[in-house]
Amino acid sequence: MTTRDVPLGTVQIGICSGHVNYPLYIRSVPTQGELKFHYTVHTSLDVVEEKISGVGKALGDQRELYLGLLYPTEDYKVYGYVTNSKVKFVIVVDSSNTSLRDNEIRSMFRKLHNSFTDVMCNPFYNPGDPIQSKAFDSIVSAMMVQAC
Amino acid sequence: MSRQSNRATDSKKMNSELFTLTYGALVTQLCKDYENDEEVNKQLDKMGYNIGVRLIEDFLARSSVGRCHDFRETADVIAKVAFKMYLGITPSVTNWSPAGDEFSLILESNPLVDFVELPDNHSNLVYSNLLCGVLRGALEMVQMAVDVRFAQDTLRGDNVTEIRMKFIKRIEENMPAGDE
Amino acid sequence: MEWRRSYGRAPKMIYLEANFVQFKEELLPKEGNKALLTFPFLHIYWTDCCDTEVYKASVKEDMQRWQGVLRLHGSVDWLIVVVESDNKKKNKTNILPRTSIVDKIRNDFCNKQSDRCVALSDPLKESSRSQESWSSFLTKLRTLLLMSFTRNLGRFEDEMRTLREKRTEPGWSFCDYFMVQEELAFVFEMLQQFEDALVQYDELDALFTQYVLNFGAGDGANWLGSFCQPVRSWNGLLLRRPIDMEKRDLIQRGEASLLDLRSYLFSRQCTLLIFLQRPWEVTARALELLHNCVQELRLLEVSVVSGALDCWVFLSCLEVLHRIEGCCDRSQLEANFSHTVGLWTYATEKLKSLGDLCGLVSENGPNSEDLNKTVDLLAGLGAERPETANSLQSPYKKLKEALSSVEAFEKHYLELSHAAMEMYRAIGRLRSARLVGKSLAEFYMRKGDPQSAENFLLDSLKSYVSESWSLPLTHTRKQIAECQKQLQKMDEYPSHISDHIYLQTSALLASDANLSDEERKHFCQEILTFASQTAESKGQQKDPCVALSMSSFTQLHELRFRPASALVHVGAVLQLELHLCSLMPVPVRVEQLAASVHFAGEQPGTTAQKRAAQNPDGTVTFPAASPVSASPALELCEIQEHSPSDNALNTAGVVCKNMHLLMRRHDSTTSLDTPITAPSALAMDDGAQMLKAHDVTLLPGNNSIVFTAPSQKPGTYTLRQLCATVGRVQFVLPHIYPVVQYEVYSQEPQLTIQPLTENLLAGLPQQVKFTILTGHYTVKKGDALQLSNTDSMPVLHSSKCTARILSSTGELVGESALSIQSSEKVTSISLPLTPPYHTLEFLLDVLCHIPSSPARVESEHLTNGQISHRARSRARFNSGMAIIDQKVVFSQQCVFSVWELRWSGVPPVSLQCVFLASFAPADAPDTALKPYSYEFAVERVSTLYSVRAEIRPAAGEQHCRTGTLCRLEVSLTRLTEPNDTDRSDEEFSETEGLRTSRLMYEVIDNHSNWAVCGKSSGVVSMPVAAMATHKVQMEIMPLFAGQLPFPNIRVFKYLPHHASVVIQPDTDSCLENDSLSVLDKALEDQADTASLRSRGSVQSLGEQQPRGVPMPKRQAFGPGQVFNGTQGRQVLVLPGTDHHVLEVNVT
Amino acid sequence: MTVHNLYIFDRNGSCLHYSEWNRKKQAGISKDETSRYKLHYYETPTGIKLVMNTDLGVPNCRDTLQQIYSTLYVEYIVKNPLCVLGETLQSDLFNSKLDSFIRALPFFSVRAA
Repeated sequence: MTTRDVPLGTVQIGICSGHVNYPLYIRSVPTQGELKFHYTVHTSLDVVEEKISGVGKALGDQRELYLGLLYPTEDYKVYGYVTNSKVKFVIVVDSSNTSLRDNEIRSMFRKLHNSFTDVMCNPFYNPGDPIQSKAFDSIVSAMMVQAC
Repeated sequence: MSRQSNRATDSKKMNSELFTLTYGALVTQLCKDYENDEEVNKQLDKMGYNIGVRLIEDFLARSSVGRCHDFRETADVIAKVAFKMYLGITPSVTNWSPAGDEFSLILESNPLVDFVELPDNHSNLVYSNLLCGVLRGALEMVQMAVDVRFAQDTLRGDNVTEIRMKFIKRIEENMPAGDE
Repeated sequence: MEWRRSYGRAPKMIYLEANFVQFKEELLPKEGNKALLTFPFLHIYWTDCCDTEVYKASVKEDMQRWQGVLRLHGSVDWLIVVVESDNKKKNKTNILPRTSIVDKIRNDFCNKQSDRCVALSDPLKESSRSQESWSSFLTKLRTLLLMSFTRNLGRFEDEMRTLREKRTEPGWSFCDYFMVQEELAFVFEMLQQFEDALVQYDELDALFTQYVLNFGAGDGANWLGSFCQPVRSWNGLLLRRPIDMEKRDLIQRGEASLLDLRSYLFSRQCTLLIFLQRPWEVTARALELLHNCVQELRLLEVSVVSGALDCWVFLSCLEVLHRIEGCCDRSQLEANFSHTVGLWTYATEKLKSLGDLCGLVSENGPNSEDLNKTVDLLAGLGAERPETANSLQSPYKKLKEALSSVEAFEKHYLELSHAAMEMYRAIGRLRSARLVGKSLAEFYMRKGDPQSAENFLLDSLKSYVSESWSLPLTHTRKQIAECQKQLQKMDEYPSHISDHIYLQTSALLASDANLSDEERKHFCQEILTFASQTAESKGQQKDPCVALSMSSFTQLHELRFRPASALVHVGAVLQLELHLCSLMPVPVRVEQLAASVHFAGEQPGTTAQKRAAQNPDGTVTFPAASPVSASPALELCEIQEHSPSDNALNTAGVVCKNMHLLMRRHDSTTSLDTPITAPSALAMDDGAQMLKAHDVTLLPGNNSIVFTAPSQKPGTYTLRQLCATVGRVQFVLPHIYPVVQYEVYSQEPQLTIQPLTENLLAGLPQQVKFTILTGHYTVKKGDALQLSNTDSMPVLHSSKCTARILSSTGELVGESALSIQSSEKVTSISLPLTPPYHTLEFLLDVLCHIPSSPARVESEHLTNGQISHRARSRARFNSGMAIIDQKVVFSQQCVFSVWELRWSGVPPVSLQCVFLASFAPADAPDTALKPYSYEFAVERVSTLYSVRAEIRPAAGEQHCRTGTLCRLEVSLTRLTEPNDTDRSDEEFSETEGLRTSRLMYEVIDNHSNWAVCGKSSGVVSMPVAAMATHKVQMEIMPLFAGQLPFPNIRVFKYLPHHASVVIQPDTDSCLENDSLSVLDKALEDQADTASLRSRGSVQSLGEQQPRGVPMPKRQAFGPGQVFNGTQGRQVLVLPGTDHHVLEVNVT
Repeated sequence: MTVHNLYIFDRNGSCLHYSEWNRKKQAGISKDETSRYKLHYYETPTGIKLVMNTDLGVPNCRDTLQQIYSTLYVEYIVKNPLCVLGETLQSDLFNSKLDSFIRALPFFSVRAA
């Protein structure tokens, strides 16, 4: 279901590598808001790190990769997910987009994680580089389209 | 005997990811060491050859397959027995040349290339060239000189992977080294 | 009292307050009563009647009436209390009637529920009875009360649920329902069940939200209409009252706006949460609420005055914060910044946008329409609420003040943003802090205060650089450029610095792929215009040049040496080609591109490690500048200094090749933005050597520039820096890394002489090759090569002799004839003109002969002495002894002397010889001659036997086949009549009067092409007569197809253990095998004949051997004594029909 | 019944392995046996040749040889990267395995019992 006056595809996905937080992959549709979105994702890393450390203290090793809603802003909802290798996934959803509940986001992250793993398995991809894989691209865009 | 050998094949299970990754690491390392793709292809073929000459023994030991009477039989054995045994796939044998000395193996899936995406700067790399080497080496051990090459490759955007094999000649029993 | 409820809800301690009212019928609850409190729950009938008659007469029916009324109102909660007083009991002695009263009532009214009737004895009397009657009464009272309460509550909840079920029906109104459920909440609150109360509100909240969402999805409920009315007042949340009655009334009347409802709901939730001591949940919920409201208003398309929401949010944020601060102390707050900071920033943002709206941020204050807006907004705030009226820090006052004037606004805004930043810093959310800082910077820029802005920008830039977030990076940098331009205008710094900074930034931007072409061109132009304007126009004397880091201008991709070796001799041309990739969007004309070269004198040892960086094909590829330029690993290399005289090691040490580079890293940490003090850096590097190229135009993308490197002085040249000059701007690559070096060497002329054959033979003329490396020397006209002759090796004058002149790379330059004059002392060869570093080679004929000089006696004697030691040789002593006396021996020269031996008698089997020479180094002839001796033996060789063999296929076959038996026929032939000299080493035995010598033959096949079946060896006795032949036959089987070589056939002398023992040649094979087995073993562990021979020879002195088991021995023939005709022969074998098992029958 | 010796030849006919059993006296053929014996021969398509000499009592040994090839030669020689193919087999593991295999054969016995 798509809600009224939600511009199609205001889902945005960012992936940041391990401890250094380089952006490995950033994708946002539509592209006009891109800059703002970059800022948002970058800032959200703060919360991610906070949560990682926090979670680490709380639950020890049996960790939940999904960090849930990082922080709401007036027009975005920012969700986070971090792998055990400290690769951070961030999904930003237009807060007027009510079709995406926690579970949808969760499964989106899981899907992302899987295809990300495949990318890592590509022997020609050396970890740390920005992701250029076409396969990954297509998966992501498919995800975004059906998300909105 | 053959029963026992079959058990042997079944018992040997290996994680395909590990296998694929290992091969991937190998190829990429080669790419780093020799800049140009042609050289890498050559190396892969060479390695494959060395594997082939040993693998054939294992193959014969496990599958109680005897000498083939003609090239067609060879083709079938390769596709139905050998590939199944070692890669768990059975490519289809097609495109026989009228002379019957050349055919294609069509692999609908190639376990070597899971996850692999060729970067643009490796357009000439024949990623799975190892297979050619293996086939060449193995057949040479059973007195068949063949020419093996990849005609199509899904990695390069073709929709199937095709290995082309051409029979060159029958290798005579080598002269034993003369006295002194 | 404890409260147990149905549905297994946990028992809770609650506090229930009740008071007695006199029974009135109208107080009883009517039908459809919505209220849950304030109506009688339990009805009690008091009577003190103790007389049956009275009871029967009046009390009974009164009770009945009462009961009737109750039943009418469906109230089942009643109790009858019978008060007994003892004074009446006095006159009645029998206790029957009294008891009967209670009993009567019991079975009259409470037929099943006997507990509905209690007897209460006189409270005024102190007696145990009265005591416990009271207590029982009270407990009963309590339980009944509670029962009825529970019942009512249950009923209420059911009603509420049914009401909720109705919500889809048209008439349904949210507000009504709201009131109902809130009633429940109130009850819980009264019972101090705040959790449950909160749940009620949350349910309402969720319900409402759902409605709004559905509305958004298209299906709006009509009652929502009231909430869609335009927002008129936006005086934020109010959290100071337990219940905000005005708003409640609004809701009750169905006139509440969305904000009203939300605010009310939240204020209630807030109150409860604070009761529950969960303040941080309040803040979290607050933020959520605010965002949510904004969204909902959008969703419902409620018309709002622009800025009104901002006000509302701002006020609300502050209100919440105040409330929280109200209820917890400083330390708690600081510990929980992470919860509050969100609100702070939100407030800040809102205030900022308000400021923009009301034109309070622009340099020239608000204009009239801005002021109008402000007024409207303030109007919307309405009057300040009484609660906050007297507190001077109230949000209301803040907002009013902030909007009042530019200065006030600035003050408040800065206050807020700094507060937010501080908190972020405190909880380590640096990125967020920087983001706030950035918006602060934007604010400053708007205020025209670039200085304050710059720091914030640079700070955040740093983080983006370090984490390589390109887009924010670009954006921020653009802002920086902007503010630096302003700084440039106002001369804060000395202008060359500010210029420098600005240009650096714009260079970076010009090369930034994230920008559009126009922008890039613009920044590029900025640089070019600056470059073009002359120093004077800027009116500054000091260093007009501005040096920028080249990395932003061009990138050095590759450097190629020609020749690839990067090693040339002095004066030769060495070209090196730079591959530069220009990052500029437009072609840039560079007046001069210069590479500074560091020169170091000849240093053996360094040359080796230089090759490390350079590929064999003479190219050096430079790693593309990675986003995070980790400072390069220090590059150590070993330096060895050898003393020029003898090449001994003087000093060895480890040197850091790229120290200059590491050091620089230190002093300028952020090489990207801060000015590198490059102008001087370029000047240094003992600036003598420079590679220059003038007027190069760098097109966008790849360019290649060719330099010719200086090569005057021999030594190592290291490229250090690269500098492109565009007008007043210099782009400097402060250090070229990896290290690039080339070498220049010089070389002395050299002459080498080499015979063409590896040895010079005495006596015959041979050619010797002369090679001259001119080195740095140029062979001029008239230069000649002089050779001093030796009479042992004169240079023969050859008629024509041409020299070939080769260049250093080895291609033929020219040929020219040589003229050779030779006197008896010297030969002089006039050389053709040859440029330096060429080779000149020609051939000369020489003859080396051994001058005959009289044999000197003592030396001869000495030699004789030597020889006499060699016993058993029949050599004549002075047989052709030659004493050679060579004057000078060149290196690599061979001297040959030829002898001929003549035999006067029968030649010995082997003649031992010794060669003696005495020698001394040519430079010190007087020192005593050192002797040199070499022993060798001259062996006599004569063939005694020949061996032939044939392999015939099995009968009926005309070819041998694998796996089939074939017949091997071996024939041994004695060639010569043995003469007595051989007796020593050949055994003869007399059998039947003819002399035979016994031979042992053996067939083995090391290559195992053949399986030898059965007997593989045997002994034959050869008659001692020339051409005597012996044939042996055996069966062998080829294991392979093809041309198989014959198996090995060996022949040995066979020495029986005792000559006297007669052994028939044709004895059964057992004995032979028996004996042979030994030999076989010998064969297996030492296959080569040599060892066998030695073994044989040992045994040949059998006499010394202790008399143990008599053992036959075999002895190999000397080399050449047996001719084996089978060697190298092959026979064709066809592949057999493969049957795998075959039976072999050997006899 | 007994096994005399076993040869393994490679495709070029060079002998990779030779081992023998039940032979007191080493010679072309041991003396205390009758000189009649059986030669079993097995060749793989790759030209590996196994030759085993037994006495006449031993039945067809093709399977035995095939087994030696598949379970010993392939497993311990071919699959051992350190064993260079076409050279004499130095693998002690192989030798011991082979020995125990042969000794385990039903028709292997030290003396004609």
